[in-house]
Amino acid sequence: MSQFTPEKSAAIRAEFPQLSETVSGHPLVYLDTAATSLRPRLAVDLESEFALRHTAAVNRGAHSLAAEATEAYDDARASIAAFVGARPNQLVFTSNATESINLIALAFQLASAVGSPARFSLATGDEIVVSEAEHHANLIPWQEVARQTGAVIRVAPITDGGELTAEAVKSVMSDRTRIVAFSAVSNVLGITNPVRAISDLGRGAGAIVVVDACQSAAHGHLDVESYGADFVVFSAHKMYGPTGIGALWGTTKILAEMPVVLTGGAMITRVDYDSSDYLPAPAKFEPGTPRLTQAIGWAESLRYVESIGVDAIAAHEEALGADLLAGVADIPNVRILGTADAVHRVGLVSFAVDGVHPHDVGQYLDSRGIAARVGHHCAQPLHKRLGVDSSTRFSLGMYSTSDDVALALAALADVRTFFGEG
Amino acid sequence: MSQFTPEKSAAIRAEFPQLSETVSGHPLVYLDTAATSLRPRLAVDLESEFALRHTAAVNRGAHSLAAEATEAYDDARASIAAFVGARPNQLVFTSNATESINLIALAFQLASAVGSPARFSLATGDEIVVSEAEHHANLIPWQEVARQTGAVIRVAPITDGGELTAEAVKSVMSDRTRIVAFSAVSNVLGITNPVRAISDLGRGAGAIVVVDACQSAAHGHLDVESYGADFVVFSAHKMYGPTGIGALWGTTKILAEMPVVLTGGAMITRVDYDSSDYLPAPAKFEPGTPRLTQAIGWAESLRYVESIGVDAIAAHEEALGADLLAGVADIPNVRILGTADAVHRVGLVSFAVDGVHPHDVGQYLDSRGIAARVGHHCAQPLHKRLGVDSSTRFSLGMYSTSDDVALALAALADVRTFFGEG
Amino acid sequence: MELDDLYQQIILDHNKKRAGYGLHPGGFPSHQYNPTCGDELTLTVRLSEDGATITAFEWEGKGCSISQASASLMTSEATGMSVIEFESFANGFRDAMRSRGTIALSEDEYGDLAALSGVSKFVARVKCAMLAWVAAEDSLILTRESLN
Amino acid sequence: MELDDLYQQIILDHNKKRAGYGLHPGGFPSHQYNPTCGDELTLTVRLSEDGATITAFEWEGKGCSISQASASLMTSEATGMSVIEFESFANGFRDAMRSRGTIALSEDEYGDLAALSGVSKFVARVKCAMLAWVAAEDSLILTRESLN
Ligand SMILES: Cc1ncc(COP(=O)(O)O)c(C=O)c1O
Ligand SMILES: Cc1ncc(COP(=O)(O)O)c(C=O)c1O
Repeated sequence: MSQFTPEKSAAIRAEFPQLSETVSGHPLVYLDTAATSLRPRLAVDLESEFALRHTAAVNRGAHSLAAEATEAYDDARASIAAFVGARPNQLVFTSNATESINLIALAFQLASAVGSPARFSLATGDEIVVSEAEHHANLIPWQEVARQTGAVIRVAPITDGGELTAEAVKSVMSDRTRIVAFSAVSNVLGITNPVRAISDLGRGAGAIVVVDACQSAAHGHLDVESYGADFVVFSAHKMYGPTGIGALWGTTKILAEMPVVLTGGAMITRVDYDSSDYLPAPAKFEPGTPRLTQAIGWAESLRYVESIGVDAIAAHEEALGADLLAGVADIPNVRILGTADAVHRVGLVSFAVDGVHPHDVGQYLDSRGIAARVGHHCAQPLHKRLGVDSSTRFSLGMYSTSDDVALALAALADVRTFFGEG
Repeated sequence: MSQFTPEKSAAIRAEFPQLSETVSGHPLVYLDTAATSLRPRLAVDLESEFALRHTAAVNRGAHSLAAEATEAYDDARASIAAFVGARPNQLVFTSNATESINLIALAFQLASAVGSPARFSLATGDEIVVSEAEHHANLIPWQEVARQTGAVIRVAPITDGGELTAEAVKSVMSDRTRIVAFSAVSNVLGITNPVRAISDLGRGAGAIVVVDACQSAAHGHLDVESYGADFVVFSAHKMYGPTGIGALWGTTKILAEMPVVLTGGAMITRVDYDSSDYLPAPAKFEPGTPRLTQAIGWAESLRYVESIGVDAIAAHEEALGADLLAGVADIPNVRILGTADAVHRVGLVSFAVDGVHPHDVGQYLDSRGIAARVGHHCAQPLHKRLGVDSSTRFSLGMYSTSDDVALALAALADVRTFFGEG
Repeated sequence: MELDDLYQQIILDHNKKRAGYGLHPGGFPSHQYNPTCGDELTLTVRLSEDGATITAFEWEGKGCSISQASASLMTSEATGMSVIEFESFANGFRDAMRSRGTIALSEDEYGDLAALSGVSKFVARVKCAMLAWVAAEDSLILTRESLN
Repeated sequence: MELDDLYQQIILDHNKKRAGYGLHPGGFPSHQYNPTCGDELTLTVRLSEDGATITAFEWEGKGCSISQASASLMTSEATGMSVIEFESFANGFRDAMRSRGTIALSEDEYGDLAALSGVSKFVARVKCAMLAWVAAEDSLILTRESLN
């Protein structure tokens, strides 16, 4: 059940113009927030306004416009950092969570090639632990690290119900474990993993711990420190912010130890033809002209989220998610991926419809105005592990309503009949 | 002299709302386009409209919104590619030109670590040629390559007038030359380098040639093929487009040979826990959620540029640039960096004012509403080469006018008096 | 765009019927893969002894109704064609699929395959419809290469 | 923001006068660098034999009028202070510089340095004004470390 009053929901929805679009002649029911969230008008407007009236080069030059842009950019970083419980200097802007993970992986590759710094140098036989439930973004970069360095990927098993336990992670760890990378919430299963316990295990063993927080950010209170990890990554476009920007959070210590990956202007102190000196984090990881308007837009989106209340949104999505889950579970011949009984879930459910391919399911839903995600959701190995090639996914956002859920369930109940399976 | 009629200029300027802002109580005279260009309203509006009404995950899922977003994204790539004379599959989106260069540099670093592919593997003593006039973005990444691989940076000298000749490049080449990286136009000197001749030299010697086209793109007709290079890089925000997006152009052949650098979702065909197969370029280099609205906004900015006419803009900026150059040259005790006599220049001039530090020059200009860039412009070694630490720069865009030039020159003429040097 | 444009009854039927389903050893199978959804399809074209005529399509794979029906309908309609006929048949099919709703397949020429005309309006589904055809063209190339 | 707030005559004068300019061997020089503009400044604080009092500031460097005047004015106003006095003097100066125009330096306490108050409204220039002060604090630390 919605935790927002109808008036509250209406006010929130009014802030997201896309919700008044129609699809196939029906009002849009947007159930694909886990892929990318819709954008609140005030944040998009602020971003445009900035682009149209305050464009200037950041961190350069003395003219007032440039000074103002620099201030606005720094303020945006500070407020995004505050939203996730971080200090501004711990927050490195990237293009998306994928790039954030790649920066870490590349740091390992670059360091391993020269054997320094030691913390980021891997040797043949060193081990990288990931889970069976990872998004390709948190798997393939590690494969590349392994391929180059001779390190080995060790895959922590999930239960048949899709749960990842600290014990399972422990079962694949050894004294060669150097990296432990896993998601706070899988984008297919929606189950909240015991992040702190796994981080403690990893760091306790001296490994560098990387948490993919793409699906936990902006759907509940995110306090990066509380994850107990070395690195946490997330993307703006899944947090009501713009495309083209994401973040790499790291502890002050690990960011200081981490070698530079991308280099160029704005991250240096002194440059000669032969060599250069670099600024400390975050500048050290952000060469070139920054993602100025994107940072401004993202910060404003989060300000809007805060104005509604992170906890209120989490409660809303959780309650609605429970209805969605129960409703899908009730439809005959539909199989939910991952247990429906997990203690903590976000508002997200993936499922397989007997006898109907997800593409066809998605197309049918689309004809009724429902935007769902179909495919392998960038998690091919997880799908294989669960015995399917692909699935259909519903996911909720702050603007989702009981009506959305009801319409989606009603349409889903009709899918098999339409395809002559019913 | 302006090549645009007053009406034409007024119409162009009306499209750039920032030009009606005031700075220090004066109407803004924006002479910092070489750092970042102002944004035309119609492109910013289209980008917002897209964000507010057509947000969806690209390349994923069957729902209509996603299909439409994918189409719009592909169309944007096609039109940006067409603008620079490229095929869409040759155009890889990045965060900015700096990242574009880093992708190439990292490909060398990754390949060198494992010795394959051969074309991207460097050995101790291999040589990387850059020019004395490079932006940090086209210097530091190569220093990192050298540091890791044992390759050596060889710096092609410029003349005291700032000109780079093919002979100078040749003078530092050897049979160990593997990379030749240089800018089409230096962001400090504004002089157009003999790109084709240098590329031919580099490729003739079997080197991979990288052209930094940041300052030649959108200020004249850019036909990447005609550069004769392997790679060409540029940034949207210097082409009236948004921050957060840039491009790496490569020949079909080199992009096929180049190893992946960043990995993750959306660039794969098959993924197992141990290894993955990748799509061909450009997808191979673009993991994760793409810069969707930025691509849309950039394409629209370039459509606007085309509606005015690339050649007309180039003629306008060149004529106005000549006036600017002559005017600056006429002011006593002001020294222009780089010869004023170069045959081809873009509308850009950097200079030193005797006895007055560039920060003070910039501050004074700012007090008269003139936004100029001061500092080392991310080219410390070049400044050292020219015997100064930093400079002040005026640079023009399509919206610049004879009035802008006159106001800037008048203010500049008063600088020394204000600081008691006159 | 109406859903019935896409899912005509003939398509839903062929999704179940799957003419040509089942691979036999030998020949030159082509394996095709759609990275977006993980669908795959393997198909072998069988030729007459003189190499001029298609005597059978054999295929296996999993995928959505469009990809399955397209393979099945191709089998029904194109078996017995000469290789040359098939090539232009496949080109015409591809042109229609890529036409964004502007070219319909004529029933005279394409028979029941005409039911797939609607796919071209659903850009995201064109790849599904093409999967079997790409495999067939590839299998033909592999076969021909083996003759050289 | 008026330009005269920033460039008071005292500042323009001290930019030329540069009290304390010239480094001598010995002591514990601190070198500071502003990456945005490439400006640099090296400064040595000289202490009385008991280490309690600042007897001189010596510095060299190149930079804008604000950075030069700030070094010169600091030299003029703070020479002779006790180390403890200087520390709180420097803190007060920093607070004013970072105040975005909300804290003015009192002429009573800061003398001619009060002319730098206007800098705080020009955020991009605060670093320039602080360059010499950061160097002085650093030189003091280096000096003290050498005593341990
Ligand atoms: C010549 C040149 N190269 C590279 C760059 C770097 O561009 P960006 O900061 O957009 O990566 C710039 C602009 O700053 C430039 O002018
Ligand atoms: C769990 C998870 N990790 C990583 C990603 C990658 O995010 P992005 O595409 O923004 O880099 C996603 C989203 O696609 C995700 O859901």
